[in-house]
Amino acid sequence: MQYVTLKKERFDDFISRLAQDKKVVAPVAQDNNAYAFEPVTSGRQIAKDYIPTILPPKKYFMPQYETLATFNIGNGQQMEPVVEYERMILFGVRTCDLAGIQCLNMVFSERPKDHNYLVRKSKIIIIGYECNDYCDEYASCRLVHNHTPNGGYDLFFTDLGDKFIVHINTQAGDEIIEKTKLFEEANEKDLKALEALREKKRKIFANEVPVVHENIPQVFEKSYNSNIWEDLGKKCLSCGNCTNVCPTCYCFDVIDEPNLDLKTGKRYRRWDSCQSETFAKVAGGESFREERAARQRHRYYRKFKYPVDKFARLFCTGCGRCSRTCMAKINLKETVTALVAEQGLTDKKAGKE
Amino acid sequence: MAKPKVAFFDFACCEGCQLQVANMGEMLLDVLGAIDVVEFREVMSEIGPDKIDVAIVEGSITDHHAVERIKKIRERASILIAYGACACIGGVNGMKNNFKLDDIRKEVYGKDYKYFDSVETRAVHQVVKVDYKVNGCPVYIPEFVKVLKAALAGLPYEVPDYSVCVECKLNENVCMYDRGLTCLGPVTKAGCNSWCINNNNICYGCRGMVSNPNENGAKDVIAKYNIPMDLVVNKMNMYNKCREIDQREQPKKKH
Amino acid sequence: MSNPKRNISVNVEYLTRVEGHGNIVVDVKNGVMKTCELQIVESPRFFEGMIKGRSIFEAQHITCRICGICSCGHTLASIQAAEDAIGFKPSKQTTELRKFLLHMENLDSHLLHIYLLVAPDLLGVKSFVPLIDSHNKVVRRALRMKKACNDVCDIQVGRHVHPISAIVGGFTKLPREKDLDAMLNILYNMRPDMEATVELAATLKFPEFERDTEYVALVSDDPEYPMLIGDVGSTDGVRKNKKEYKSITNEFVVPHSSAKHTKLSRGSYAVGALARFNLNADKLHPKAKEIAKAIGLKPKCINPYLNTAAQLVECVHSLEEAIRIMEELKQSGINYDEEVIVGLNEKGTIPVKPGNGVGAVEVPRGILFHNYEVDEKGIITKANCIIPTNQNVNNAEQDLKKIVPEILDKSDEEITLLLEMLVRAYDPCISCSAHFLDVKFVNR
Amino acid sequence: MTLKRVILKDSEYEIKRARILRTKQMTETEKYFEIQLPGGESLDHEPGQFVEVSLLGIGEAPISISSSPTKRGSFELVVRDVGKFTGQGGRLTGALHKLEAGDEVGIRGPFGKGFPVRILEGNDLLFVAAGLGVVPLRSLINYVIDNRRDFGKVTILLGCRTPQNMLFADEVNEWNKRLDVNLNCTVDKADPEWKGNVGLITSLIPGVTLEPERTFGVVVGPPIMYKFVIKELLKKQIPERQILLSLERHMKCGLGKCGHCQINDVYCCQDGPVFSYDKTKNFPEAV
Ligand SMILES: Cc1cc2nc3c(=O)[nH]c(=O)nc-3n(C[C@H](O)[C@H](O)[C@H](O)COP(=O)(O)OP(=O)(O)OC[C@H]3O[C@@H](n4cnc5c(N)ncnc54)[C@H](O)[C@@H]3O)c2cc1C
Ligand code: SF4
Ligand code: SF4
Ligand code: SF4
Repeated sequence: MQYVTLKKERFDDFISRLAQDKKVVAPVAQDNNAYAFEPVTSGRQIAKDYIPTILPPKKYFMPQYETLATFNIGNGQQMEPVVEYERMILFGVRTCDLAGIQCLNMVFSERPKDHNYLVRKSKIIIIGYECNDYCDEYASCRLVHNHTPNGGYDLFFTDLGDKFIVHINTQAGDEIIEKTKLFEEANEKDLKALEALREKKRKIFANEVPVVHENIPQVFEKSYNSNIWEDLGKKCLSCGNCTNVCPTCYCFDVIDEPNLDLKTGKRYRRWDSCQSETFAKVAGGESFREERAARQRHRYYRKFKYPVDKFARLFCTGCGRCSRTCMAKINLKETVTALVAEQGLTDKKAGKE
Repeated sequence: MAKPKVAFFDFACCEGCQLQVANMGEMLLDVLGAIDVVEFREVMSEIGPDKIDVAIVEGSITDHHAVERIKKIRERASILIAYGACACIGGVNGMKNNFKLDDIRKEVYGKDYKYFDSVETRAVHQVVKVDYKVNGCPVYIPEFVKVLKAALAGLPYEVPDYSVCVECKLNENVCMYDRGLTCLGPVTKAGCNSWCINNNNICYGCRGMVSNPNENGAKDVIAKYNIPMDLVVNKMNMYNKCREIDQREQPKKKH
Repeated sequence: MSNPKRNISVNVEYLTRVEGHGNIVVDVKNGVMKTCELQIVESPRFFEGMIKGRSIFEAQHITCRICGICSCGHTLASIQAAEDAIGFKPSKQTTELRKFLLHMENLDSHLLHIYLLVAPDLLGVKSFVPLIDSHNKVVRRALRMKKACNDVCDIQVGRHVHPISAIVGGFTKLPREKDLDAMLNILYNMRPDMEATVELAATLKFPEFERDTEYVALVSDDPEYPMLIGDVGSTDGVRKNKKEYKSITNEFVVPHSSAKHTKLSRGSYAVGALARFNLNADKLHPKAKEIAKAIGLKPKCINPYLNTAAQLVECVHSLEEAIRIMEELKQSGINYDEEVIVGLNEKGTIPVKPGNGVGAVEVPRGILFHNYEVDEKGIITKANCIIPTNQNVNNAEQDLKKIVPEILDKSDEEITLLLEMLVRAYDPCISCSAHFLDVKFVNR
Repeated sequence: MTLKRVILKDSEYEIKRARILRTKQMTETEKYFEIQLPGGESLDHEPGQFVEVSLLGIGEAPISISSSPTKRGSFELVVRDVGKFTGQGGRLTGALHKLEAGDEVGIRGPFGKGFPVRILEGNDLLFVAAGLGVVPLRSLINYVIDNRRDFGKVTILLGCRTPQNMLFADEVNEWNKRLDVNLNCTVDKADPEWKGNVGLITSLIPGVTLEPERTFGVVVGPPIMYKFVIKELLKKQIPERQILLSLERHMKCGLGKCGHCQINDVYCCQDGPVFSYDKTKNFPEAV
């Protein structure tokens, strides 16, 4: 365990030094209390208090549009698989989003491996950032145990008031510390302060849905035919916002785009959404999730049930984005609360120490 | 291989979509390298041959003469591309269908109204068969190029059947609903890269509605945000009024 | 005249290289002109009817769809009428940005007209397509300049065809620092191309023909070449407030065609670049004045073919003025608090009241009027739009009537071409002409 | 600081340039292709697996391998032109139909879990195929015929819309002639020359005599058919575990990532397309 500290007044300097030789992206304020990861060159551009960004950092790990291969059919079916990447430092990743990246890592390193993802990931340095308090009422990170860091970063920043305490997790992280020369060793007091902060967080964060964490899979095992899905189906507009903003949604479509010469071109993938009607439609015209209700259920099951069976991990990070973005006000916390109640598994004390 | 003969035709419209072609800049020369433009009244004096490979048709069908003319064009062309909202979905011309024909003629032309021929506004596919559509008011040039390539390669092109919200989210716009405004993005076909919302306006639905919009859900949403329904209906009808003709006539048609 | 007893019949159906559909019908029997008409066959689109019952905040979105070529102009005329009706005063910043937009559109439209529509005539080809091979550099320059205007509009209002962010009250999106730089950069880079354009245009020969007529354009007392704000003035000495637009246009129906014509002090009047030049030449940017002098254009010029030359002068003016406005805005800094929220005024940020408003804006083809009557909810109860091409048709027809007897000695092809060129010189935008239709056509 | 694009050596998206050796228009909407990998390399597939067929600039689609692995040096596909068949779409399949011998296609794969031939050995087999279902099933049927000794009783039930729609009619005739194969066909709509059955494929099942505990029912066909055929097989007491299905789903990557082919928690492209009914009955989205 290695900790260093950075005085707040040096923060600006820190970011500009990083930006000197690498692209740095960090949350930048948009209007209406919305934030987005954007390239920055100084610390001043970075939002101070930010709720999860509109799109999660997955946009750097698996871009919305990503070239998989270029081709030239002038002389037969000739293709060249490619990977597009960018070296960058991702600053200010919240714990929920760190978990999201970890989920994607699992999916894409499972065989057959997705080398496009793995190459891109290897070029990105991740600097995490702790939430000292809830971002807003949509978050459910305590429920899924993501309110505190569980790895997945090179460096991790925690705000201690007048300074940051920084956990160095990797060699790459250490190199940044060495190179920027702005950090000091953390002392006993700093570590105590960090401990006190975490203690305080234990009081602030409590299961946002009154259910014991371990019981979540059980809730979903029994809820497949619940009427709650019908209710969601009536509301849902199938706009796809919930899947696009989700840090662990990774479905995609593969499309060929020839150039005007109709000989050369590229094959690329773009984010797709299980909420779209055509997503599961086959050539004969059948769609296997024709009802909006079935599509919404599928989305929830892909967060709370299927990945648990496959990866032993919940794929909801508790970031709250899907609820925040839904114009029909489909709310994840409310849905899960209702499912839990339906199964009689409500436990008001769950997650409250 | 001879370059395909392409002709542009226009019906009731603002011709802005044709202008979009000129707005391509030097990329236009690449496009012109792939096709042979044989007729384009707005910028050319030439009249094309009897048989053409691709007809690009702009505008909606709003009078008897136009009905005849579009039928002739269809006969001349192997491939017909409906170009722009007016041609694809009736567009703003469809608003005319909100009124009784005689009333609106009187409103604009007074006592002489009888001289002014007019029929219910129709999208091109509501009169003749359409092979490709380039939606939008105006068309989005990258999509036009895509459709042109598909037409030249003889491949089908499907207008995205997912909502504008998808692209809007990818652009990380702050959602208009978060600002308390109605936006037709959720029920409108994507493909414009959420053009209007990127510029802080709302989506007006110029690309036509997705094939199966959740209309009741949309109404609920609007009610939630306390937005007067008549304003929203007006907005829906701004481009999409001719959709009623599809709904009316679809059961009759085979396909 | 060598052949005074000639019969000619010119029937140019589908006048090409103009926006919209028009026909020229000329019938001369034994040297006597029987018919000489400019017919507009655009099918009526009923815009004024369609926007009845709609919110004043939607009007500009709909009426800009009257014409894709001058859709920024329609947007601004519509906004002006709407703001006039509800008594809203735009801020100085908004006004400057609107002027900037008008300049960009003026530039864009004139360039399109000069390069793609007029130049082929003067170079003796049927369209710009053959020029791609014979004058590749010129075509590339034209497309590059057109694209540059377009790119600036993209940055400022989202797009040139049907601008997105210009609405009643101001703009939904104001250019950021980097946007200002980007726009200025594009404009600076346009200067060399503009010089080349002027050089090229100076070599073009326009037909010689004159007819004295009345020219109408915005006028003002300040030193600025009026495009957005002013009274309506004429070379015959008329000056009226825009609210009196009906007594300026005096729309009337003529027996031989039901297309509504306009007149002011005499039989017809003209609007457009040449009209603006004739009334306000002394207010042009010095660089534009220089060009006018170099090509020998002086007010009052009464050769309608030279409307194209006046457009060229205006191109220089608009480019330089656009640069000036942008530089000033960059210097003073943009006040982002002025960004307005859209929606059908759902947030009620702009108070409405009943009223009657007029917008009068100089668009590329001349003065454009929008007039709305709105009720207490801001809903339009009556609308009227009078488009420049409307106002020019009568004048163009008078020109045709004068020129035909003067050119009877020429071949049919030459006559047809000269007549087409004459109409094209007005840069008619017939799709705008909400008030026109060839009646004979209907009864056929 | 900008996006770098480099060649990716171990990409799963790389295609092999394969050559079409032979084509045959089988029906108006189905075309047969015999395909060879570069240098005659073996595809090395299991019956029931599929390949991703590419035409660059047009797209990629999963197509079942119709030939048995016992056929060496080349493999066979049958492609239905979706555009012609349904009146919409058919980007890739339409383009494939335009190809002839000598043309190239891109191939990835084989993918998926095919029929568990090892487990089938020693058992009786009841094949049920409707429509295009005979295409993937043929890979197994021919495998079984080529290794006939290793299997018990073999019964084949085939169904199609009209006699003209019958795929591999010659081959079906050959199967029919064999003493060690029982074959029965039915059509939805007969013509005067048709001597076989008329009606749904389900109507053939009651007439089959079988020993359920040692019979595997192998079913492939259009989605709507499964429910009814399975019911009949269950009536015959065939254990759920011994009913095998091959499911078709929208599919893009073939790598278990893109999500399109997901049926509840399984990926059809990696965990399937062949499943046993005791598994799929727990997937409400399966049939
Ligand atoms: C495991 C498997 C094996 C198959 N085997 C065969 C075969 O042997 N022969 C054969 O002719 N067809 C087979 N198919 C179906 C074939 O993949 C589709 O017909 C093909 O993808 C349609 O592509 P397209 O470009 O022609 O149509 P498109 O123009 O892409 O689309 C037409 C319609 O097909 C749907 N669709 C798109 N992709 C797929 C897909 N991968 N699978 C199903 N529907 C899709 C679309 O939603 C659309 O509704 C198989 C499919 C699977 C999953
Ligand atoms: S399901 Fe919703 S709350 Fe959970 S990770 Fe995805 S977007 Fe966040
Ligand atoms: S602003 Fe409109 S298009 Fe964008 S996400 Fe919201 S509803 Fe959808
Ligand atoms: S955002 Fe909506 S109105 Fe704007 S271009 Fe796209 S579809 Fe049309």
